[in-house]
Amino acid sequence: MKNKIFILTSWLSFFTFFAIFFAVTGNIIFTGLDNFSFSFLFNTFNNSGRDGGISTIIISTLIIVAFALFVSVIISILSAICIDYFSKNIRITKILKLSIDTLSATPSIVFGLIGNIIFCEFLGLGYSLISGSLTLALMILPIQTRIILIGLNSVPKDIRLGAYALNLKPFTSYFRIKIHLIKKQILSGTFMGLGRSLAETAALLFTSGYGVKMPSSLLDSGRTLSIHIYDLAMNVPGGNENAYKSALTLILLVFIISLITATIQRRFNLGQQEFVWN
Amino acid sequence: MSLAHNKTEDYLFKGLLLVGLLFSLSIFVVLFFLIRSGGHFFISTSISETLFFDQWFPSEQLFGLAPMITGSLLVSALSLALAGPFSLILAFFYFYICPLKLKSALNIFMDIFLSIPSVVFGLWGLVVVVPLLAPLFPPGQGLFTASIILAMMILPIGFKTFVATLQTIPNECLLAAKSCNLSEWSVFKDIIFKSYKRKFFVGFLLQVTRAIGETMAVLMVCGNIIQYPDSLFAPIRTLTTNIALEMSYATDFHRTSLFFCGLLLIGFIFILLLISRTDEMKYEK
Amino acid sequence: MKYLLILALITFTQHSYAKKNQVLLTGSSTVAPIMLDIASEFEKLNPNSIIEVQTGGSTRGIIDIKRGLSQIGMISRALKPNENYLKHKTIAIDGLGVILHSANKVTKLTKQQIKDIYTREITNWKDLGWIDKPITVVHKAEGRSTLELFLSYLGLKNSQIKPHLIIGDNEQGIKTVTGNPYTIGYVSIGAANYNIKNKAPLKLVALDGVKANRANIINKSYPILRSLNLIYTGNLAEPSRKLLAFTAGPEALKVLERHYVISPQ
Amino acid sequence: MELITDKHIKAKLTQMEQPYFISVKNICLSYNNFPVLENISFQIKKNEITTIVGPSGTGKSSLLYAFNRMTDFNPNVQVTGHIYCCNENYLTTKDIATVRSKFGLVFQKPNPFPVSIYKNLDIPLRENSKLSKTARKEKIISCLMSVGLWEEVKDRLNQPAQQLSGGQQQRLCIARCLVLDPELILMDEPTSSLDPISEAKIEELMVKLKDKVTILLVTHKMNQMRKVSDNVIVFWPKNNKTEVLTYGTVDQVLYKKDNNTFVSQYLNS
Repeated sequence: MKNKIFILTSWLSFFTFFAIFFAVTGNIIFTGLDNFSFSFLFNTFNNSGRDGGISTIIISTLIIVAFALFVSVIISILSAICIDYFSKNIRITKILKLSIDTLSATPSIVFGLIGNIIFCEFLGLGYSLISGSLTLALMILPIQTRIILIGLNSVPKDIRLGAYALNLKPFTSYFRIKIHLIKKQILSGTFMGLGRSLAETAALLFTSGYGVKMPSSLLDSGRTLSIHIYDLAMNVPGGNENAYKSALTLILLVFIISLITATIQRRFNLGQQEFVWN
Repeated sequence: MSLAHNKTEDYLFKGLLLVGLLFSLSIFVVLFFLIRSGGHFFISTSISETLFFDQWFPSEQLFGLAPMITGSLLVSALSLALAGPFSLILAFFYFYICPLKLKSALNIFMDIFLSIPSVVFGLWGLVVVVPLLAPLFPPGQGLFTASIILAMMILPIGFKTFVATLQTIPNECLLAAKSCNLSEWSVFKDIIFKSYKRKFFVGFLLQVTRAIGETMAVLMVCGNIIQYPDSLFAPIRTLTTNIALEMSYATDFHRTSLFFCGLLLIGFIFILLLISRTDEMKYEK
Repeated sequence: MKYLLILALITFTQHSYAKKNQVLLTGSSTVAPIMLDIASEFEKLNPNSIIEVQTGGSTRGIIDIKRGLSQIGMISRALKPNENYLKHKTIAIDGLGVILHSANKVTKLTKQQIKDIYTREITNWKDLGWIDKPITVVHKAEGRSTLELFLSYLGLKNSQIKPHLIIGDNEQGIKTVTGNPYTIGYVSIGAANYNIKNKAPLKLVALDGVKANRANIINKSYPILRSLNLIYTGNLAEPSRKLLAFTAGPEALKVLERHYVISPQ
Repeated sequence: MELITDKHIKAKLTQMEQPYFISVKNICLSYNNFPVLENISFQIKKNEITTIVGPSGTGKSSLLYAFNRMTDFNPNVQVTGHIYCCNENYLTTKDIATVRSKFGLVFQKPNPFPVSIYKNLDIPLRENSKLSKTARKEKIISCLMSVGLWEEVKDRLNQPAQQLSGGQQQRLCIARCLVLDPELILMDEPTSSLDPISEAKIEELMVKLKDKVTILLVTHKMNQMRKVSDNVIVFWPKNNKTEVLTYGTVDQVLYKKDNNTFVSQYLNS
């Protein structure tokens, strides 16, 4: 009998999630779709965003997010390996894990301040795509490290012992053996990083700035989709309509990317296996 | 393998390890810069005066943070209470009960939910939820609305981490459970929850820290009043919304006090981690 | 370590940072959208100049000018006495309007009534001639120029005001008021007029009998006015001076029109 | 369309082959419609150890999983046919609970639950039977004794099962099946991942359990088959489909005259 209630509640949670999901995205899709023309995606920005297009903004978003992911994937793998490598020494792991967790918990507004100070002023990059993406990389680094660490810890004991038995150098044991085992975690970590960076507003406001022109280099200021939505919704009177349209484009963007990753997962069967009995 | 090849790999690994180490300690770089800009706030005002004082009027040199600290704590605690168990059950449903076709759909929708900007959540809250709640519980914006919106935002993070933890369960163990004809409830309660309790802690931890750190969405629906909330629906202000609201207009001393808020937030989370760290360490020994 | 990092970053960014004809403006988020449009008009006329506009608030505008990070600063208030070493040029004038929900029957408020509402002497709409419902007072966050203007108009200190809700930017205020019919708030008249034109359930209230429309702002009879200023230090490079002159030009007037603010002439 | 309905077959079966406990009739198993087994039929006697031998890839384990209805979770496996036990076709009945409690399954790799030793047995018992706490405790102790684990674990019952050795873990899994008092235990190469000493213990345990429960074993180890089993079923691939070459008691099959060379070589290896 308890089992029936449990199954019922889990199905219930499934449907409530979809209810919430369609409440929020439905609102965006519904208001965003009326007289949504594809020219909106391609022509450029004018009249402070009220009736122009968002082509330059989409491009600077993709540049910032791609660069941030690129940087953070490499560094998160390295720091996950570093934590795993020192797992024998309890004290070091404790400090490292503590610092990673605190970094992952730092609020995005504080990252905005810090990014502004470190990248814009201290390193002299000013309001630019690169300082925005580096701040983003710093933000999504801990989440990815954490998930890759879960992967590394779940490497079966016998593979770990096998590597020691063969007296493999740490480089080979990590970069030639274990890395293949954690491909799934790397992918899901990257995807969470992607999701988080596309959704980020507070941090980028103070670092990648407000620029609307087509960025000619990484040192130009560029505005991401979420900042554009923030500015239109909160700052520009009458910007509501375009804010919803940009939110709709953002959701379409993410939908396409998640479809691509789903197919990648299925093709390289990185996805978690079902209970295949043999 | 030639010896030379071996040597370069060692140095390469040491170098990469150093990079990994540096970046996992990057929190200290963040702290250094925060203290550099927010540090001397301490020298001029005593700690007790700021932490336990409830008047915040920077133009009149009053910097009481106590109501905001309670605001931050209450919002994140309430949103965790709402989203934590919900995402755990949803993750288990996705992992064990959900038919195959629905699984990829749920995953894709969760990814989309994860990447909706917090502004959109705030906007949706402000335009849809607040007018609904306003007649029932004036003024509509407050602790409760902020917790609902926050709970929705931290749901996918919990879901993803719990699924990642569940995926580390060896496949044979679940096959064995099925072959002994265990019901889903006993699999969840006896096998997964009992033995993986510590591991789920990471998911809850990520959720609550994200809730503490959220700014934009909370800014729009929490009413931003500096007070101890007297009811579940009273407006409150959290530390992060305080920074966001006043950062762009803060002059020098006010600005350092906002940096101090940032420091306080990190200190908060540090203590939270220390408490959780002690029992996680016990588990690992 | 620092130089190593910059070297690594610069290698694949061929763009040199300090361009000669680049003008950087930073400052108030209310002035930024207007300057963005004026900048794009300016760039259409002289293509080889590049104008960068960043927000961050009036204070950031002043800090960047002092530190020489930006060429021109944007502030949405008059200069304070201790800032008189900076030169300023008023590009627009914008009033501050008290807004109510359109369903609200109250049409005009005296200064004393607003003062009592904001200090919670009056707490119910029936005292102002409407139905018996509690008033929800919407107030702005500390440090905003609209807040300072409003306080100076009412002659109150911020600690005396007891609001129900505090908001950041104008649009958030407008959405809060349109969301709850029993609220009262204040935003810039330009923002309010734009939303009213787009059929938002909003209305502007006459202050002491003076209606909040263009005529009263032009003849300065409207009680709460504020000037949107561009501030700069003495020595200005050639493109910045051209941009400053351009802000008074005909194209700039059309932009001000679109933003529902009034040009200073 | 099946002309002979289930009822006919069942009636014919019951009066003819009473001693046969389980009769398997023309099982067809295909792995995402690539046929592996083609109408396999054989009988299993009660309280005896029947072993299925044959080269790998002939679908022995797949059949074993089909018994315990584990194939339901794998959409790309299709199983048709009849497995008759006490006049009920266990392959298609809706009541999976009785099928699973009647047919216990022991996997190749020991897989105890990641909980304490006592809990490993207590959880399935509490789930499938209405016994009280004390009754369950007695049953668990009796099962642990019957698998010969009781002396070794009686003072550390609450410690996690992972700390047991490979052999002990496998015996715990067998005890876990026994606790539901099944009628048939399916063993899929139970000793392939164990050291020789625990393998011998497991084989000895199988013989001991014969009087309580029937065992269907799949193995590659021929000496294990000779030592333990009563009758043998040989699966042999014929033009990429598997068919039952011979089945009968061990001595019948081993010393049959007309075995072709490969089969006898394989059996006597």
